[in-house]
Amino acid sequence: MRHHTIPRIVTKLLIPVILLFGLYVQFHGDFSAGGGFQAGVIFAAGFILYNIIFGLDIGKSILSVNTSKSLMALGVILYLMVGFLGILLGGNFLEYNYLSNTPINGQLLGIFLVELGVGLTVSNVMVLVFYSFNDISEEK
Amino acid sequence: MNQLPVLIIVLPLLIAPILLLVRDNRHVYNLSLGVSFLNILLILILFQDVYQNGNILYELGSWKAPIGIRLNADLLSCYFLLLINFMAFICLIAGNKTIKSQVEDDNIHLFYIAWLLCNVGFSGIVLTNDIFNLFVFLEISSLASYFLISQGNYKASSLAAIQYLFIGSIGAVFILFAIGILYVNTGTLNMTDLSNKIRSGSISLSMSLSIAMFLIGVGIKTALFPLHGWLIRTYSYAPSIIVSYFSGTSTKIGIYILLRVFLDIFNSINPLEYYNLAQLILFLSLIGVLLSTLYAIKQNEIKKMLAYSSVAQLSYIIIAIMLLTPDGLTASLIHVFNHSIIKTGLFLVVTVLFINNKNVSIGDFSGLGEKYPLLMSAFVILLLGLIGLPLTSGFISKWYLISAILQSDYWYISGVILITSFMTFFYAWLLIEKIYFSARLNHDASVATSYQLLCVYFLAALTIYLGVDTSLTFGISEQISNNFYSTINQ
Amino acid sequence: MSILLSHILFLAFGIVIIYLLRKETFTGVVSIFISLASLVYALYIISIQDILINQKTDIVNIIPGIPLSFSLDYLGVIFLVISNGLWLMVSIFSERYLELNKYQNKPKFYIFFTLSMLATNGIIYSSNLLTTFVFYEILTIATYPLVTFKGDKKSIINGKKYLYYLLGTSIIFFLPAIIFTYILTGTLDYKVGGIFTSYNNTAIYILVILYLFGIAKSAVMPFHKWLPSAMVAPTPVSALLHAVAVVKSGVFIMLKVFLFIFGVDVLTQSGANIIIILFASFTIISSSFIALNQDNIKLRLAYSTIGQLSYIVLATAILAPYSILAAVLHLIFHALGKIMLFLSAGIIATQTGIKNVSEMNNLSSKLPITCLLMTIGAIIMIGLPPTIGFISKWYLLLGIMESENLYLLIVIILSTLLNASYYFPMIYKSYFEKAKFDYKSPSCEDMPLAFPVIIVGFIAVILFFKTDFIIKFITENII
Amino acid sequence: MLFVLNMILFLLGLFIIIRESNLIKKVIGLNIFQSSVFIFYLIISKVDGGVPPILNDDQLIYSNPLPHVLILTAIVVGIATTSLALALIIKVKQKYNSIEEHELDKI
Repeated sequence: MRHHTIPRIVTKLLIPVILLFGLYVQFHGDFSAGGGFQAGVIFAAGFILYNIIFGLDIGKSILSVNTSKSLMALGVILYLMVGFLGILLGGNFLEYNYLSNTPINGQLLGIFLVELGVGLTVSNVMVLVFYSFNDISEEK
Repeated sequence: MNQLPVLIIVLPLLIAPILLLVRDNRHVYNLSLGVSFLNILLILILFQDVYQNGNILYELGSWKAPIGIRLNADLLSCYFLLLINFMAFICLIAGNKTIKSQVEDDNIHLFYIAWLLCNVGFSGIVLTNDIFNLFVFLEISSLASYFLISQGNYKASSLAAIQYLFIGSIGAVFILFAIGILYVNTGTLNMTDLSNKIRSGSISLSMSLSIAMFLIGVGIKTALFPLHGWLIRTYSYAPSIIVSYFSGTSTKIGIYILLRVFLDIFNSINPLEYYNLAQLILFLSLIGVLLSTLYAIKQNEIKKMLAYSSVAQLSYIIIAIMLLTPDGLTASLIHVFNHSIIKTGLFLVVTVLFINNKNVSIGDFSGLGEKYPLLMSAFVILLLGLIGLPLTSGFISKWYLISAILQSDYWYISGVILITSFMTFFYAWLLIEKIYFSARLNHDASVATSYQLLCVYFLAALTIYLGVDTSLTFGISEQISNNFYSTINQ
Repeated sequence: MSILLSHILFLAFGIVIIYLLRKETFTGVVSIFISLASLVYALYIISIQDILINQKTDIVNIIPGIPLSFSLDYLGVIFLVISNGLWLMVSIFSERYLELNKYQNKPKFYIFFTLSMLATNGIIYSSNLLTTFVFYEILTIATYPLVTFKGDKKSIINGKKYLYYLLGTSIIFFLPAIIFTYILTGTLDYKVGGIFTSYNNTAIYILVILYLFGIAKSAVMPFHKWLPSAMVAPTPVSALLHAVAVVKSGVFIMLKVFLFIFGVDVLTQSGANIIIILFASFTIISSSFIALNQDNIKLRLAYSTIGQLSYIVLATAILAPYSILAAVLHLIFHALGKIMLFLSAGIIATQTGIKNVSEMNNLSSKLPITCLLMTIGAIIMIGLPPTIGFISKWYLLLGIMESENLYLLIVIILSTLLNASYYFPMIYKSYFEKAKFDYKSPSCEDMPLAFPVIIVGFIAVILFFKTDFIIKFITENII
Repeated sequence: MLFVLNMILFLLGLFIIIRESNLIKKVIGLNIFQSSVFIFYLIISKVDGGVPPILNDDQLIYSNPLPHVLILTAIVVGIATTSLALALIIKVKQKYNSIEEHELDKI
């Protein structure tokens, strides 16, 4: 795809928008429709698009398989850590009220962190699925 | 608030992604072993607590019950929880070497992750008080188990895994559908709430649809007679350590869901009695016992033989439940525990001895009695337990099973039970005979590590211990079944 | 710790010792010492029996409410002496026997032999049915390696048959019978007069049939086939286990079940003893007919054993005081007689290689002492005076008279005739028929081998003149 | 009516899983089967005249959000199942060079 000018240009233009939209969905999840799940997929879509157009080599140099796996794991760990934080601060598992000075702030912070974890994991899972299917086709 | 119930689920769940970061095979193993051990400790404390003070409820994120997800650790949960995690721990100790040799190096950390997730799923099913959550945990464990099964070094492993995936997913979707119908009818997903809201009296059409779907879903999970095909395939082709693990846990989880749904959630309408469902299932299980015992005798491959034997033993458990008496339930719970230990032990011996052999036939046991006197005597003890000879735990199960049957309305089926339990002896004896009375073959049964041996000895010792001191199995089972039936009779 | 438990533990300890030694040479001697010590134990227990009777020792609660528990009763006292006494004799015999026949793997033999005796003693001491069942099964399993001791194909096939019969009946009939009893009565303890307080006849009938078939060690037809199959074992095994320990355990349990579980009253009032009488009579007659056609000495003896065991069962089932006396007496006397016969057969086979009755011509010139002992044994079995066999048969006849089941006289007389007709050829041939071929040496009696048999024979002869104290003991304590 | 259509979809999916021999087609059947249940949840959550459950002051009738949430989870599970199934099918294909079940059973 590297020699097709139009897709390259369009992609270059689109990717920031896609990523920005991903971030928007991510951070607005607690006010409107959206959340880590959707944001993760959108974010990953942007990255995958980049890979399709500019080649996997560059893509993997940005986000290698191992880094991606680690980030995926970190997302889950972040999620669970927030949960444990609730226990450590004297509440139940995943109880956000104690995370900040007021319960409402706590809820906001908690949901933000949890959704961040979800987003991180989902986007990396998507990327990994993309990578591994690519591996299979390369084997052939 | 007591944090134990959630920790039991979440700790392995936390370790699983950490394993992905660690990746080094030795550390991965140590971590999973450590968390398993920690889990057992936690469960023992929880068990103690529940035994003395009754149920422990735990609200996730402090959202109150019908809306939030609640965990409920009652005696039944703790009983199964202990069983499952104990089996996982034992199999982990014994499995290290076999996993190393059977699973590809790059996949080992994934294998342990899947193992932990599978265990998380099992623990979650047992602990949760939210029926949708139960479905989610069921799927977590199932997905992990499909992966685990596919890691066998047989050619047919992936095939067995995908076939199990299809049948397992069908079961799960049936359960999902049933949950949906329940939700429409009651507007709640909390189990306690559900059982309060399901009024006694006649059963509406939609409710009976839900019951039927639950039955199919649970039937697949427990390998209820006509739905048992997957069990044979998966047990034959999965990595042998996984078979040891699943034989003690996976199907028992099915039993747990059966109990939870039909005796707890539906207890006020008692669908098993209402539609004569119990009789139907009883009848099916009887056929199942007969046929699978016959098949087990015919098998030459030991994994298949033990798999058929598992189907038969599961049928005993289901028969005992379907008697719908407290004694029957007690008998079934006792047998759940005893059978898990015995079967896991038997599969462990096969695992430990034949790491490299793909198809272990009965003939491969020829003359091993001389070569491994201690290991084989443990094996024979486990086999005797399977037959149900006195002083083994199998005898206790059999005693209570027959006693329950004789006291129920179905006393006439005791003949079938007795004859099949004698037929168990046929195939068990085939093995014993080979072990002690055949010339040794020139095969390379592998040398087991001392940890593996220790596990087998421990399970064999436990078989004897539970056959002599029944306070753990009988005492708790009886209490659980009394709790169930006292709420039903109210 | 209770003395009964310590006896059992001592035997277990003995097994461990033999296992640890595992030397072909030592084990025999060790085993003799163990059996001797066991006999001393038994005698000591008997000497203090008045303290021990009906004193229960609970060991573990196998099933809540039913412990594994030991106690001693008068019936047990008798069986205890016989089994441990004869065990000593047989272990002396078997040491020599195994040596002469060049058997390998002696430690295995002695380990399982001792384990069998442990189980037998366990059966004797058990104070409830569950304990009995536990040791019953241990006995079955422990004797299996002995039956298949030769390790050839024939013994494995026969061993399998042995196991299938004994385990099968115990699982399919005996176990449910015990559970059913427990459900009906709420206890399994042996109690003089029975444990059934209220009952209905159907249940009793079912239970009687279940017990009759379930305790297949007593070899009541149709579940008798295991006994002939067990004859592939080395002779000492056949002698002690399959003429004394195992089969007598079966009969002993049967006696205990009928007397202490059902109780005489329940059985007579429900009329369930008719079933037992029918099966036992049938067994007595048909086993004698089968024995007539057996040429193999050990098989002939085996079928004779089946018949004789049913005598005891029959005598018990008649339920008259005299017949119960006869049953207990026959338990003792048959053990003595049969062990002599079996051991003689063992000597004959070892010294001359003869295994069939048809080859026994003029054997007395070669093995005079053995033939004499065999003759005594045979006469005991037939029940002619002046031997102890006559005494038990006499009381059996008295019992039948007492119970007015006169048709049973026919059974007894017919079977006595049959007994005579299959034992006399053995005696006649060995003394009076001319040999078809010459033996190389005139006499080849091996004294160490014959020694224990001689002692048994001596006791059997003495006992005929001294039966009073046994009869007194039985009438005072058991009936 | 909707329920009937839904049931038809359900049975269709089940039929495909059982009847088809091609593993990929089976996966498709499984997806249809699962989707029918997802749709069932959506049908039952529909409230007449309701709007999406995002709170604002002037709309008081809104659809039941809970089934949507549940089904979101179920969909994720479904995706996981499907992808695992596909991955396994690739492995099967590598080993047997076929994905027709009736052929696989013979091997």
